Amino acid sequence: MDFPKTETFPGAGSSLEAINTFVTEAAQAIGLDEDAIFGVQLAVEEACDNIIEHAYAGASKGDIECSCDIVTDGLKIVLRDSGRPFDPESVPKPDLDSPLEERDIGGLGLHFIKNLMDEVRFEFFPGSGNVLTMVKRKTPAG
Amino acid sequence: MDFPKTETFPGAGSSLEAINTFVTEAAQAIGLDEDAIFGVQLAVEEACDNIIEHAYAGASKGDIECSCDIVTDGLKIVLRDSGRPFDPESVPKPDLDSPLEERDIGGLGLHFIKNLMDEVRFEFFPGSGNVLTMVKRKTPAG
Amino acid sequence: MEYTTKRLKHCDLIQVSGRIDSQTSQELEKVFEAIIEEARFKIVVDMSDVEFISSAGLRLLINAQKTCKRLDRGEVVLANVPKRIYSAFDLAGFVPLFRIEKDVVEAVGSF
Amino acid sequence: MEYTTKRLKHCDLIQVSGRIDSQTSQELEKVFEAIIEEARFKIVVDMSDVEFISSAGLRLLINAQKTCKRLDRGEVVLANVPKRIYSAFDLAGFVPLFRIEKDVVEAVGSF
Ligand SMILES: Nc1ncnc2c1ncn2[C@@H]1O[C@H](COP(=O)(O)OP(=O)(O)O)[C@@H](O)[C@H]1O
Ligand SMILES: Nc1ncnc2c1ncn2[C@@H]1O[C@H](COP(=O)(O)OP(=O)(O)O)[C@@H](O)[C@H]1O
Repeated sequence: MDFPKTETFPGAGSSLEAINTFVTEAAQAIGLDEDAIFGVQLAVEEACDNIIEHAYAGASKGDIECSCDIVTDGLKIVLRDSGRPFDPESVPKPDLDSPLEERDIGGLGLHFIKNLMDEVRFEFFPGSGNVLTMVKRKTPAG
Repeated sequence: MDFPKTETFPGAGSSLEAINTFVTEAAQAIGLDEDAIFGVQLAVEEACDNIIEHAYAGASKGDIECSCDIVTDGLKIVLRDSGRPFDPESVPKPDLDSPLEERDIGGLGLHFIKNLMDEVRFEFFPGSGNVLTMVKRKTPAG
Repeated sequence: MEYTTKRLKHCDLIQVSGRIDSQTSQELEKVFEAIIEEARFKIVVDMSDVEFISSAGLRLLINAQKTCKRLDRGEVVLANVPKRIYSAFDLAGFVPLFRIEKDVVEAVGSF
Repeated sequence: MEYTTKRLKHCDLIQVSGRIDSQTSQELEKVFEAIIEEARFKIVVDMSDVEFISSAGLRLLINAQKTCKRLDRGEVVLANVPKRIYSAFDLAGFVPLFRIEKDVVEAVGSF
């Protein structure tokens, strides 16, 4: 497999499985272990869910461009969308331990992304859109 | 495998599995199908249970001699014991259909033997003992 | 013969494997007795790994069924009965005397 | 995602396979709703064949749990949770909110 590889998907729920397959193949080609691949799958899924649900919500929908590249010891994934700007700092931390009745289940997506990936960077470029860059490093052997 | 083959087992419950294995191997060597083999296993088991429980009951226990031989289209099994004589004609037919509370569960052993084998013959020879001869024929192909 | 038992909320599960013959049915009888002595009469028997059953084993099961069904207090239900074992039940005329369920979940879930 | 449901005496069993994501969780939500609408609040979810779950799927399960546990009328119990799926529950802080049973028999037998 040659890197970088890039593919563009419609920003819709029906693209989720295809995006998942695309990043999984890249992660396998680079040699991430099964746990790391699962982390990548879940983080990318959450990121795409957010793009579809929030960045494109209400507005005319756009695409999701996904690029995978090799970086030192790992896989870099870049997701681009042309939706509304997003500042992750504005999102409160999720509620991870109140009792069931009071449990507020918003904010899990960002929590997953930050916990599952080794580096996460959100950027917004007026005119082009949001760029989410995530890196997953190989688990050190042994 | 050379036929006839004969083996003698102590007339005790602990011999049941070994007798089962012995007749199963003979039935397989002769080429009986799985259903027929199961019938042989169950019939021989019931016959041995009866020898142990009834023919040898109370009296000083003896052996069970088991012979397997090829006959036209099938397997002949002969079981010999030195216990008390047994006349199967004296045994009433089993109760196969009264309601649970009234169900009498005696007589199933003979019923199984007669139904599972194609020929069954009980003989008693004073001085030597009981001889039970059973034949299981191959199910016609097709 | 080997077995495991499991106490569930509405029933007890016995998983039996191997041969249920005139030897081993005595041991299995004790397993049923231990459950019944605690006034628990809803018993699921998982037969999936039973390789052989003779009339002695059938007799044990029918006796357990008689005890459990008395006064409508329960029942022995069989699950995963292998074809061969079923044919022995059939030959004995026992099929109408037991509820036979496809799998343990159905059987346990029926109590 | 695919699923089957089974009405048992004391609970309902949902067996789910495949992906529980933002797409399919809507379909699965309807399955829970149909059971809950019949005033049945004891639900076992067999997760053995679930390959993937995202926060959307977790959200659906926690909502069903809230509904079922209200007034102490029932509970969603999970069975056969694969390691990966468990780690998503864990990351979400959901492990203490569900009873997780080893297998479906234990889960069904607990109601
Ligand atoms: N890509 C995005 N574009 C715009 N808003 C977003 C984006 N991602 C997340 N958000 C905002 O951040 C909040 C938290 O997101 P997230 O952690 O994924 O949880 P959830 O989407 O389940 O609420 C969302 O409710 C939304 O308001
Ligand atoms: N080999 C035998 N020797 C002596 N008596 C026997 C023998 N086999 C059977 N019987 C008698 O025939 C009866 C019916 O036998 P069987 O059909 O095997 O049922 P069960 O042994 O369960 O009562 C027995 O109760 C016993 O009295």
